[in-house]
Amino acid sequence: MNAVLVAVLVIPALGALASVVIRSDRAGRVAGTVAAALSLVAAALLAVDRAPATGDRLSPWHQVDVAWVPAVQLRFHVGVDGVSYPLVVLTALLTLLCCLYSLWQVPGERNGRQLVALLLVVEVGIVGVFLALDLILFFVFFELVLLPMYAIIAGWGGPERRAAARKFVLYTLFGSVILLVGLLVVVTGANTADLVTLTESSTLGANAQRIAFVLLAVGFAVKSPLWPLHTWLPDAHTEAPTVGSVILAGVLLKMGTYGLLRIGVGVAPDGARWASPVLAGLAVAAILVGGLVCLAQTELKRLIAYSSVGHMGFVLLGIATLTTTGFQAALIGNLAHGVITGLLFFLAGAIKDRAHTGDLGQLGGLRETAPVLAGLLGFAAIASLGLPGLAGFWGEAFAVVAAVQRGWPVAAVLAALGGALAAAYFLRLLRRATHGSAAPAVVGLSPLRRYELAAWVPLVLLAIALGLVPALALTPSAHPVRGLTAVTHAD
Amino acid sequence: MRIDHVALLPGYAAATTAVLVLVLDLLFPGRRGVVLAGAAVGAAATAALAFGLALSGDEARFAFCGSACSFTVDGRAAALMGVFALVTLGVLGLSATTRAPMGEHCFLLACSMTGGVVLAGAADLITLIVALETLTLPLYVLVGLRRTLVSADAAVTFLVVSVVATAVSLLGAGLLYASTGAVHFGQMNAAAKDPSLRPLAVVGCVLLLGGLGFKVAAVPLHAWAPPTYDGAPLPVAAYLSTASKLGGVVALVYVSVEAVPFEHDVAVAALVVLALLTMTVGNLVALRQRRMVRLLAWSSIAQAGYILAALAVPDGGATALTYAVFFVALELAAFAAVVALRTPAPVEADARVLVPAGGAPAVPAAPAPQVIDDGGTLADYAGAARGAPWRSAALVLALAGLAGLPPGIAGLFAKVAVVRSLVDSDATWLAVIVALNAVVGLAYYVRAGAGLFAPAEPGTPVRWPRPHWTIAVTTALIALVALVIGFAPQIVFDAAAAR
Amino acid sequence: MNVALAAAMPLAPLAAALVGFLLRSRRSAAALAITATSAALLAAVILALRFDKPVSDGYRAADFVDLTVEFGVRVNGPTTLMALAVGAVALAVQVYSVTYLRDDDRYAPYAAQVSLFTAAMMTVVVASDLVQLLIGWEVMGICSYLLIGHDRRLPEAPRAAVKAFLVTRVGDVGFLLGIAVLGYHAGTFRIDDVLAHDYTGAQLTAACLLLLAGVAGKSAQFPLHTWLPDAMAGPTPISALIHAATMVAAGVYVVTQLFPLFAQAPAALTVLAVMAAITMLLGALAAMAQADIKRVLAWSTVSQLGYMTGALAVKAPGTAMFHLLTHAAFKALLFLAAGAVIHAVGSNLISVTGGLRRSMPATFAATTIGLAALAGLPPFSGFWSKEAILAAAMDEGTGPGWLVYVAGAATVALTGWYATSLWLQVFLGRPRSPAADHAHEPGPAMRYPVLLLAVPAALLGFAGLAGGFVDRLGPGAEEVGHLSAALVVPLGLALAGAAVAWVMWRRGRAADVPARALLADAFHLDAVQAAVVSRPVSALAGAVRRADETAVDGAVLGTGAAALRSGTVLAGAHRAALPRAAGAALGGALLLGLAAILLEWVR
Amino acid sequence: MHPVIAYVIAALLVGLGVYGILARRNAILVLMAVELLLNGVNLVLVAADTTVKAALPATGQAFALFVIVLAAAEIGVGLAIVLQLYRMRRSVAVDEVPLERVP
Repeated sequence: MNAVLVAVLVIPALGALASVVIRSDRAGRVAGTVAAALSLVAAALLAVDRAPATGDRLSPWHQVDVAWVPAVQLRFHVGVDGVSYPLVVLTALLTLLCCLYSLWQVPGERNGRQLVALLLVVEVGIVGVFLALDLILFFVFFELVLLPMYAIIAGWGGPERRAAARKFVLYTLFGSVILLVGLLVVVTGANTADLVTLTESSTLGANAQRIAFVLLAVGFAVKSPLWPLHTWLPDAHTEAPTVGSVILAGVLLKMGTYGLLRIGVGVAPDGARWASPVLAGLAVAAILVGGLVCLAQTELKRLIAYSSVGHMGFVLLGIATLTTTGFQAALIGNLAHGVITGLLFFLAGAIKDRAHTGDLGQLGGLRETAPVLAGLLGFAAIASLGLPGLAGFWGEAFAVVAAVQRGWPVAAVLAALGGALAAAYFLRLLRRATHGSAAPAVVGLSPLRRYELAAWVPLVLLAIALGLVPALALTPSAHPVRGLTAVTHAD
Repeated sequence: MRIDHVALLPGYAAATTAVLVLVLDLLFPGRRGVVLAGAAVGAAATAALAFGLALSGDEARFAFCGSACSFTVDGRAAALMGVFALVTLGVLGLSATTRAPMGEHCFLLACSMTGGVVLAGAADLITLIVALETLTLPLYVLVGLRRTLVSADAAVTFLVVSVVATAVSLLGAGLLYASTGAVHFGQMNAAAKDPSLRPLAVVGCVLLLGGLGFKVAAVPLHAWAPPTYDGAPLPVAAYLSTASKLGGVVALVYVSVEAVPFEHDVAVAALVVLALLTMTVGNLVALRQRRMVRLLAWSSIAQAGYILAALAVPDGGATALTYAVFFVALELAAFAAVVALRTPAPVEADARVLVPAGGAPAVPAAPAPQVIDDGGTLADYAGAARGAPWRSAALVLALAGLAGLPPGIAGLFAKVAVVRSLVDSDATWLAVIVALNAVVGLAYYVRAGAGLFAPAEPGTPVRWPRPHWTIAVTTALIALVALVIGFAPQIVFDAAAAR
Repeated sequence: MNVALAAAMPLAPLAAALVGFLLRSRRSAAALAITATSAALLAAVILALRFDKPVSDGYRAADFVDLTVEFGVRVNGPTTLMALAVGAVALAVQVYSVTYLRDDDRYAPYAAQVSLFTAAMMTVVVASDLVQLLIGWEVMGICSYLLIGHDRRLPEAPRAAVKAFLVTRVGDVGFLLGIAVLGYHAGTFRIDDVLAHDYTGAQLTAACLLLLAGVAGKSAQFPLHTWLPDAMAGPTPISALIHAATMVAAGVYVVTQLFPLFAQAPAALTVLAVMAAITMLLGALAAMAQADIKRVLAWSTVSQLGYMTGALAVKAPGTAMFHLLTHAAFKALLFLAAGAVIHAVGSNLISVTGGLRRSMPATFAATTIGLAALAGLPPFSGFWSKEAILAAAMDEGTGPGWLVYVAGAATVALTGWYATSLWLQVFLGRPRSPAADHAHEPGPAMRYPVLLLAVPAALLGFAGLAGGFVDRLGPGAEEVGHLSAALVVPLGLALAGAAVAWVMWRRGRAADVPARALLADAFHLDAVQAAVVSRPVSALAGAVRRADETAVDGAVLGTGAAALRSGTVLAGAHRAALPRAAGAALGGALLLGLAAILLEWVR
Repeated sequence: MHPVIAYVIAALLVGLGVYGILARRNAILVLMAVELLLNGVNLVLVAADTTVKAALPATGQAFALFVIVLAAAEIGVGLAIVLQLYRMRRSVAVDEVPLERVP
């Protein structure tokens, strides 16, 4: 199985190489898409014949551990467990869908195979982040994503793409250099970079843990993003091409929350416990600010972007509670947000491509001219506002429950009100965009194409499946999560 | 007087190369190719000898030993000699189309290489400074070889600032000797007893470091670098920003770590100040640069800042050298790509397709390209990504590496190493500043990189003229090296730590 | 077996809904919807017949390590009755809608949404876990949102839909928090375990009050009742199904299911009593002044829901259940009949009707029964349940009890008034418009459901005499079926109200009640809500957006700009001649030396 | 002769050199000033041999010899380059040499 573990990383890389080397644009795209499909298969295969849980805290199902650069204590140590597995699969899935989508549609008819190649490189980076069990390796993958994503936005984005891409890359680099310092504080303090060792027994002093956690938290907060470090997100989303937005919101943000849970909490538990109230406060602020801004927002993609800020707020609140309920809620919230917001951005892209405007004032009456599109948009919005029975519910509701559990009633109430806000702005969005009589911008829209549905349907099904069978995501992560809280409550 | 000639072999080879070039130039007047080939062979031989030395046995070799030795070749020194030779080889490879007379060009490069090789083995102040001057002197001429105003200006600027700096460092060396009575690194340490002379030693130490700071273009001794790089022929600029800078780093490491550890706290203070000034000023000014070479120049100033920061922590020498080697590889790759993009092959005004204002490319017979061998402005690179994808890829790789991001993983590891050594010695605040400077740095690296992908303005060729084959090959090799040491950085780490 | 039946009740319509969203042809959509709903009803009937003892079963659906959520079924007496009512009304509505939406190209999704709603309501009915219940609870809300917004001809429909969902959602915030409190302390969300767990008084009071917020939202209790009248923008059958018979009753039903908790939280019950009293009076008063048939019925629903919550407030959940059932029957009947009338005259306004007695005899008969039941006249069903509630309130006797009793009695009079007035204006006298002249009975698919519903509306009250039925209602049903002398008071009041209405109608002044504008606008509570909640929130939203764009993002952009500016300045310093370079080098080095000396001396 | 004298003279030479470098506009004179500075250094080195207990006798003098050689080489090359500058500019005023290049 360890071969598969490596394959998950290697296949997309090879695919990217192929799609660049191949001369013909068409063939290049196809090659890339095939690679994406293969890597999805490989990722799915990771679940079979798991190693029995050895350590009580972090025990990977499979792992590969090879020395790479002893001088900086970097080992090529990758492994998968219940926390990372769903995210890996989600990443592979979204990449495949985006590649499929790019087979037929590339913004501005620019070079398509390069776009596919970049998507695959991004996949390598993100999957690597989820698989890495070595802090330095984690950082290497974390950085790997940066420039390709910049290129995707700057190369295939909207009119303001250059500025947006610039802001994205500089802001997130700021986050990751702070993260680097934090990681190295841990590594030099504990004299090992191995995540398993660090999680099993954290030899860091309390003070070092606090410094480390603050640095790590800032680094991850930029990526997540956590208010008030979020302002790169709306611009990036508004300008990014559809597939870029999907990957960005779908999985790229998850690197932040995953890292905070896996490394921040796992390696510096005392620091986490010390800082958790502040984190929770910011998370609640993010929920409320995101909701309120959305309520006053008039641009479709910007609105969805800010809604991501709110949703990530719920995830971070879950993490901040340091309870198993909170962690589980955060994990499933991650997945749900990836699926639903990915779908939302697909739909928003389809609408903007057709109506040539994302301004809610000019959209309207969509359900008269494009009932299916409107229906899907309605579904996605309803799922995103956390309707019980759909994926979004579990993460948000149980983040609130976890807050009650932790004894933060105020945070719980505010977060729950934030949930109501989500309903308010999404219904406002639907009312503006779909109800009423057809606005001129949405008259005579080209009908949905088959590849679009092919890209969307899996996400719809996933949103329903996660909603009705949350165990899909919660059961595998139950054991490692118990381990993490064992760390945070070891005193 | 013990002399181990094996230790001196690389030096001999380098010097012989210089002589060989002279002879070849004499025997085959006007045969640029032959001379170039001869020089390349010589440099390659030097490199081979140096690395052979590095791999042969662990114990160091000594030469010119009385009570102490003036020339020491341990693994690290040998590796550094090899690096000097390799860099020279690369620059030679890029010089195929230079407009300077080839004989002089190669001869001077060989001389400079000799200086570098000797510097790597220097074990006392005299050898160190003499070697450093041998490394620098030929460069004045190299910069000025072209008969143009800019290069004359550049040469004078370089010369004046350089001699001033040399004078300062010599003053420092003199004061050090006057206070310690020793010039051998080992002995200065032991001899530093007399407390009454301590202030003198301190000043000497600081002045010496300051003078050496000139070589790495540390602020405030940096102002010569941008005009000099920009005025010099591209290969020479490449050499200045790699070999010459590496020489400075080596000298700084030897002095601050080997020679005057007894003044280390003072050295640290001086180096921290220099580092902060250098990285910040370099990055901020680089933000405003429009010309490619000037941008690279300022960026290399900023990079020097990181190196100085690494030097500022105890036993940061190895880290500094590691970073310097990674930097040299990436910087050389960047310059190679620029050379490959900017200097067209001598003739072949081949069917150059022009980008029409709109519609499909037409094929008019464009005028032969006027010979250009400077970096030009960033705008001149618009359309390179489509016109010369591979060369652009090399440049992007190098820039990414200099910014410390994948795919230039070498740069990433360099940054990690520096930040790590800073954090390790509880200079976390300095680490944070370095990190933030890296963010500023990315801003202009990204701008330079994005310039390649900007649409070419109508009227320029769609397919860029192909470079001279040696330049193409050299660029490919250098880029390959820059990529490979990214995946096997341990080699460099080991070499820098080997004693 | 019972478990399977109970599970089938939500699952059948759910499947129908999921498939139905993909269907296009109205014929297949109708067939699917009706089949599924009938299956659910059949299951409910069999379950009601087979039911012997409460059962509960489920599987672990979500594992939050120290908290788990299970999906399952939980069957007891009230469950079976509620399921019956839901199934019956849902089926009636599905059948009725086939004709009512004859010329609507979006019938297929409509039918699917109704099926989904049925599934959700059934989930609430049989849920064995609070979270599972919450799922059904909110899915109902979204369905009502979709269905209210269904009609594209009404400009106010989307607004009403959003309002309905948002108001209930605000209530659900409390509901969620209440569930969180209960589940966290009990360590599980299983209803049986939650009921078994013993909480401290504070925990209970907090939890119950929070739950009440959700109940108030769903069951349109003051102050969260404002959405219900607007919800009449939806198609009439929807009004019948959701906004009269079932969804609005869900709140009451949930409280009956969790009553053991409320019983130990007197504070919550007092609040409930006050809420109930205000609600029933408010609803009745508003109903008196409406000019629109459906709005009259809507406000009457609000008022009747007040009775149910009142019954809960006086610790008589069984009685509340009883009224819930009778009300479901006669209110569904009334709405469907009203739909027939509207269908016939093509308008909701009372003023264009009149004298429909002859042209629509069946509808007339049905409506008569329904209104009589609503007004609480014997022997119709409403009479029995309402009497039981008032009796229970009187027995309770304490402050809340009397409050409920007085308010209830007053409401009886008002109800008598507006029920009679509506009946007279619509069906008696002479037609007041050409449309009313040419009115005629609707098709069978719309007529039979009405007539079938008329049966329980008329006779369900006598079920209260059957012991088995009363036991099914669950605890707190002592008063059901026992008539005492006290009943003369409400009866008299009802008749008095009716008489006044008749007199006014004879004088031709049926419409002008005192302070008509105030009542018609329900004491301007909508405006209050807008002023207190909506406008401040949107103002805040605007402010936050500006702040986020200027302050937070401004800081970021400012940093970048500052870096550039300093770069410009520094670059300017280098725009000079060679000597500056040399001088800088020399000066810099020497300054360093001086600094070093000073450093030495200070040491 | 007391070594202090030598040191004082050396200091004066260095000071003169520094002044010249900072004040002179003519490239040749700047180079001369550097020469002065270097000679000051030489004086320091030679004098040091008499004052400090050297680990290796007469190291300072050897060093001085090297410095002289270096100075000679620098001057040689320097003059050539200044000549080149003169060819291009018809002037050897260093403050006409810009650091910033107007593209």
